[in-house]
Amino acid sequence: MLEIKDIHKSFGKNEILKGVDLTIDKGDVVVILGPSGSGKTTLLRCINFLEKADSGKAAFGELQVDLHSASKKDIHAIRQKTAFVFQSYNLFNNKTALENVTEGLITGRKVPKTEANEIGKKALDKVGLSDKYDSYPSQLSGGQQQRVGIARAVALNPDIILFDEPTSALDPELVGEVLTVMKNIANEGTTMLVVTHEMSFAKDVAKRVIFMDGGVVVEEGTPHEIFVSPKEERTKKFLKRVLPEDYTFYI
Amino acid sequence: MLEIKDIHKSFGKNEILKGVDLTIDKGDVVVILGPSGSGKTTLLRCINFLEKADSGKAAFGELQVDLHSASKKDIHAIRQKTAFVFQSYNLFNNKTALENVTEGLITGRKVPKTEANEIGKKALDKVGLSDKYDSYPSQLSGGQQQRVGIARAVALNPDIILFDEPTSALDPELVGEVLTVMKNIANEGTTMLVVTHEMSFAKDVAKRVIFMDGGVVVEEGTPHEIFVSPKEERTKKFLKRVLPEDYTFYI
Amino acid sequence: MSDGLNYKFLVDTFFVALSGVPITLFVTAVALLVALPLGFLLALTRINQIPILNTFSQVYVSFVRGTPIIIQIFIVYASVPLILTAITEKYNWNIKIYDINPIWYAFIVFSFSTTAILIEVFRSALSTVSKGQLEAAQAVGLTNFQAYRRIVIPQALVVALPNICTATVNLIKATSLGYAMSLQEITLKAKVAANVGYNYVEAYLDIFLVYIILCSLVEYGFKLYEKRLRKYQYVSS
Amino acid sequence: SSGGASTSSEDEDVRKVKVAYDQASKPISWLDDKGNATGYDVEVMKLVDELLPEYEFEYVGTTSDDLLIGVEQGKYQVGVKNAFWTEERTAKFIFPQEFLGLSSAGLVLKKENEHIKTLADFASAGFSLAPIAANNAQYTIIAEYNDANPDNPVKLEAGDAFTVDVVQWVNEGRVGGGVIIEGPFQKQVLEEDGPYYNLKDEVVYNEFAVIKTWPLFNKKEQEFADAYDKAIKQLKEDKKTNELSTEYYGRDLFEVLDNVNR
Amino acid sequence: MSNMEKYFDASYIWSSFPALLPFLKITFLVAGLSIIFGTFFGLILASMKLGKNKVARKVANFYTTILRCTPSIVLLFLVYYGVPSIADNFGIYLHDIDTAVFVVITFTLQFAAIMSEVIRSAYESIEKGQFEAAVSVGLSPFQAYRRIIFPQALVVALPNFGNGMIALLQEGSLAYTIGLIDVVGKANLIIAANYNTHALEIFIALAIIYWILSILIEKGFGKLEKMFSKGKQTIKAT
Ligand SMILES: Nc1ncnc2c1ncn2[C@@H]1O[C@H](COP(=O)(O)OP(=O)(O)OP(=O)(O)O)[C@@H](O)[C@H]1O
Ligand SMILES: Nc1ncnc2c1ncn2[C@@H]1O[C@H](COP(=O)(O)OP(=O)(O)OP(=O)(O)O)[C@@H](O)[C@H]1O
Ligand SMILES: [Mg+2]
Ligand SMILES: [Mg+2]
Repeated sequence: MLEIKDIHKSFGKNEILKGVDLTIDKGDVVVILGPSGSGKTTLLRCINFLEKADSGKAAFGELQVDLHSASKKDIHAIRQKTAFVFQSYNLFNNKTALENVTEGLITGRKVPKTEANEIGKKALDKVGLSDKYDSYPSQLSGGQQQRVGIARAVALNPDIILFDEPTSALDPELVGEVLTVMKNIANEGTTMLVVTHEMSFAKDVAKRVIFMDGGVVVEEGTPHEIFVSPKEERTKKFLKRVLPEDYTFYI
Repeated sequence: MLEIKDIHKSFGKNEILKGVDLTIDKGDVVVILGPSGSGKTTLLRCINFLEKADSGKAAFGELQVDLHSASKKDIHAIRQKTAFVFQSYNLFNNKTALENVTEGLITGRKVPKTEANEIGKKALDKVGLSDKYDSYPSQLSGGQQQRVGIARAVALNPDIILFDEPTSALDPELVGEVLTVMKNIANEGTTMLVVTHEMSFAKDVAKRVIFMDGGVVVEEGTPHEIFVSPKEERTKKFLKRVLPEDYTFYI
Repeated sequence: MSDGLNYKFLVDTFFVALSGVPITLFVTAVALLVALPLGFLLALTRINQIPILNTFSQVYVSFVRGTPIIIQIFIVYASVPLILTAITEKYNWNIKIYDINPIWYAFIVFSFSTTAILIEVFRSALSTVSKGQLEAAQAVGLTNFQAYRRIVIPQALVVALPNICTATVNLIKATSLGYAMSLQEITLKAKVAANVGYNYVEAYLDIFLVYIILCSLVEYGFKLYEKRLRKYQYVSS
Repeated sequence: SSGGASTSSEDEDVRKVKVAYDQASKPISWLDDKGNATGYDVEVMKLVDELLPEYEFEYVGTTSDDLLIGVEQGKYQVGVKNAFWTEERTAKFIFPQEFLGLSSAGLVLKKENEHIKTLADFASAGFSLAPIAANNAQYTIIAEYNDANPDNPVKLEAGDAFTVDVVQWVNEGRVGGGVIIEGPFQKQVLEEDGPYYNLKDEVVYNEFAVIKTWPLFNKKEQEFADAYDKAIKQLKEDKKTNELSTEYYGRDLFEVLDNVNR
Repeated sequence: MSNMEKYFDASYIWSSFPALLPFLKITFLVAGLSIIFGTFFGLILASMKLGKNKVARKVANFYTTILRCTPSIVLLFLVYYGVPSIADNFGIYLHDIDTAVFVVITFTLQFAAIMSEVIRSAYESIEKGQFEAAVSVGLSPFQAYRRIIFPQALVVALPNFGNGMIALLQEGSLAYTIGLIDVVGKANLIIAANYNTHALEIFIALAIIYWILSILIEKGFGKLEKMFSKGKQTIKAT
């Protein structure tokens, strides 16, 4: 479904991605873990061309592109196949929830307005916001905003949705609602690549967990492999810091 | 040590505190839990006169004051006996870490500068920032800033330190370092009143846990009483939302 | 004056001053029509650091901000005809430069200075729209142009509006210097009227009143418009 | 201060008066490089001062707007700025009996328009006129002409003296013609070191009137005005004014005094 | 280009500098005094705006609105002619006062309006938490203002203060209209001495002088801001 080969990316002299490979099959949920600064966000942004990689290849099903020199057309095509959920939601402040969801359909894909509205409402219903169609982002709580962000991604019916720490800007109390929504859409068979610190989500939902550090993939495996019996020292050290002390008891 | 009686506080027509009582003995750590908007912050701010309560009494050891009509002198005296650690750190942006810690001593209490510097350095050492004396807040990570905030409180050698969600503005990875520092000073016998969502802290450190909702104390008890066998429906509902699903297993 | 104010003159001249308002507004409107799009485009060149245009805008802004508008007026009024004749002579165009109504000089001067102000206004307004907005728009498949038109500009406009209002008010005030170009606006009209009976104090009081009324109305209009644009920022809770 | 004799200034009888002059109106009156007041109007007033031991003149340079308002308000006791007599001004100022000097007002025109001699010719030709500062008496004169000839008016526009360079504008063709005082025209165009000497064959000066100019006295200064009258009469008899006219305007305008009707 | 050559002679630009520059003294004097008085008056206005007294707040806001709506040249004339004639009514004789005084009054009034907004917004830009933290460590409110709020507000205010100063300097160029011989007034005299010819070159010289001045002010304030903004520099992205 999505295959990434040997992404490199530097900012100035800082090499952030030092050759990352990644494969996701249709319907899979892959979670990326890693300490701050390890390049997780950068990886996601390169896949969606929000950042231009220095080198690397991507294959989306049939479509093969070079991540450095892709044409505008290819970039557009890939963006049609992917959707992005941002850490800080990035809802369009000047649009209502429904308009946020339909904007990409109407303006980007030229879907007729009535049809787009139907799709948009369905997507908002799915994330439990049937009563918030006409609310502006400033009128929504963080959790609601992020759910609109997810609906916006879902409505585009993309081949894959990229999530960048979708819950880390939320109050602890609001995290749950967003994770629930994410679990639901994962269960529907949506392909997802998720950067998150929510271990319970990784444990319950992920098919595979990838641990990144210093711009490379350090370790990769099922949640059980990574959380219970990590092989690499770096992985162990990271998990020790992030998990509750007695986490292993209950996994 | 500290006894609060029947605090009332309204903002406009909104009654936020509807008669809260509170007792803390010397050396105790008391944790306040409660949903957003329940008045936890307001309670702390009233105790420190950052907000003027509508009515209520406080007794700090010998010192008895009316929370509504305390004189400037009493307010000053109570502020000398208390210290406050803010959710958003509120470090003085124009002062170095050390100056932040010594400002209250030198300007507020007229402690000679060299002595104040010694106290300040000791406090910063205690929170693990021996190498950051001369850094400005903008040069510190969130966790480091909050540790300076704690050092600033500790250096004043107050009878009680009030913490208002000291970790909730931090990245998940940085929470640990601040909690560790808080545990250490708790173990030294400092009296602490802590508003927090960190259940593990409450569980490990608190002598008593108070659950507030809608401006009143709903339930109060040891961590075990509150977390494992809460009596009130509201408490149960709140804990269910906040704790990991399988939390009870490992407590 | 020692013999007190001439109230009849004060009242009469108020209407004379008022009759200069259309010219003032006309010049203001033309200057804004030129400066809004131009200022926006040049602001984009600043933000996106487009090599030559960026430097040009920078120097341009610095000059306009750095020199009094009255001196800009003097310079334009004295030099534009010279330059134009030089050009028309060179190419043997048969254009009568000097039939130009002074209002054209006013258009040039005020468009010129307002553009510079608006470059800075738009630059700071655009920088308040977080990059995430643009990225989110791209991520849902909008082109750059669509993203600007539908997402970035509407938000930047709200932020820019109070500053555009200030710029407009300053522009209206600056047209009072149009007398130096024989522009028949509020100040000059009242001054000519004052000349007959030497009632300068009364005339300036009238000018003062007219400007206050005019500017207050303009500010009020902007406030209303801003309120409408801002509707998405109101938190209902 | 008054000339040589009266250095013993503490004298109780000596009254200090402020004489305002237009500081930017060479050669009529101006503030020179060294910071001294000079020009025809000022030099005449200096001679008046010498003849009036009971007054001591202090010269204050200013703009012509301010001069008019200042004299009216009493900030200055008298003002000189090549002022013409107009009806309106009599309501605000005292005009003395004796005028101060003469001023030749004319039209600057392109050589090819030399045949235009009067305001009527100018109006008929449909030419545009360089803007004149609203408080300048030249403006009043044209306005009066227009009132008298409503069917053939000159296109009159108010402007700012600071920005209008009449000779250049006429030569460029920016306007069809402009009103100018002969003195400045002389200095700009006809004298060899004049800035527009190179235009001497391209523009002409056609006088349409010689007009008396007056000092404007504050309404409360009748006594001072009378004293001035005595002194200036003396100066005119001594032909001092003729000399100064020649010196500053390049021409003794008093020769045509008989034809002056204003 | 025959016209250009006839009328434009760059040597006038260069030769006018030595004559113009000494008059910057006057320009600076007038601007400097206006800045000092205006800042002081602006401080009072700002404290009225920030204070609890509703009437004071209304008055200060009204003042700012009126001044914002008045062209400088109109204000200048109103002050120059209006103040003495009002004083006359009270039997006070103000006509002997130097023109420069009226110029200073005018621009003081105007600068105060600008400064009141600069000060108010600088003050409001400092989060409440800074004050709260200061009193919570035992500083008195006055100490909190002096040691914590003021130094931070100053940094915020500096660039706007600089912009206000540049604006003031430029508005000051209108003082020539009431006969003040500052650098613009002197330009006026030079032009008059040339019988109103070659004005363009003199204007260009003036523009250059003002341009350089404003660049210097901007640079100077940039330096000041750096100097005062210790602790404000942000770390390079983590
Ligand atoms: N636009 C940029 N310019 C320069 N450096 C950048 C840029 N974006 C990211 N970086 C740097 O790249 C490194 C990796 O950043 P990235 O955001 O990918 O990390 P991350 O793994 O997502 O971390 P976090 O968990 O904190 O979000 C960081 O050191 C960051 O400073
Ligand atoms: N200065 C104020 N003016 C008006 N209302 C206020 C003010 N401060 C707090 N409130 C209101 O008081 C209520 C309680 O606020 P408070 O901050 O004490 O809650 P909290 O329990 O600390 O919540 P959180 O967990 O979100 O911090 C909220 O509804 C809030 O809107
Ligand atoms: Mg990231
Ligand atoms: Mg709170």
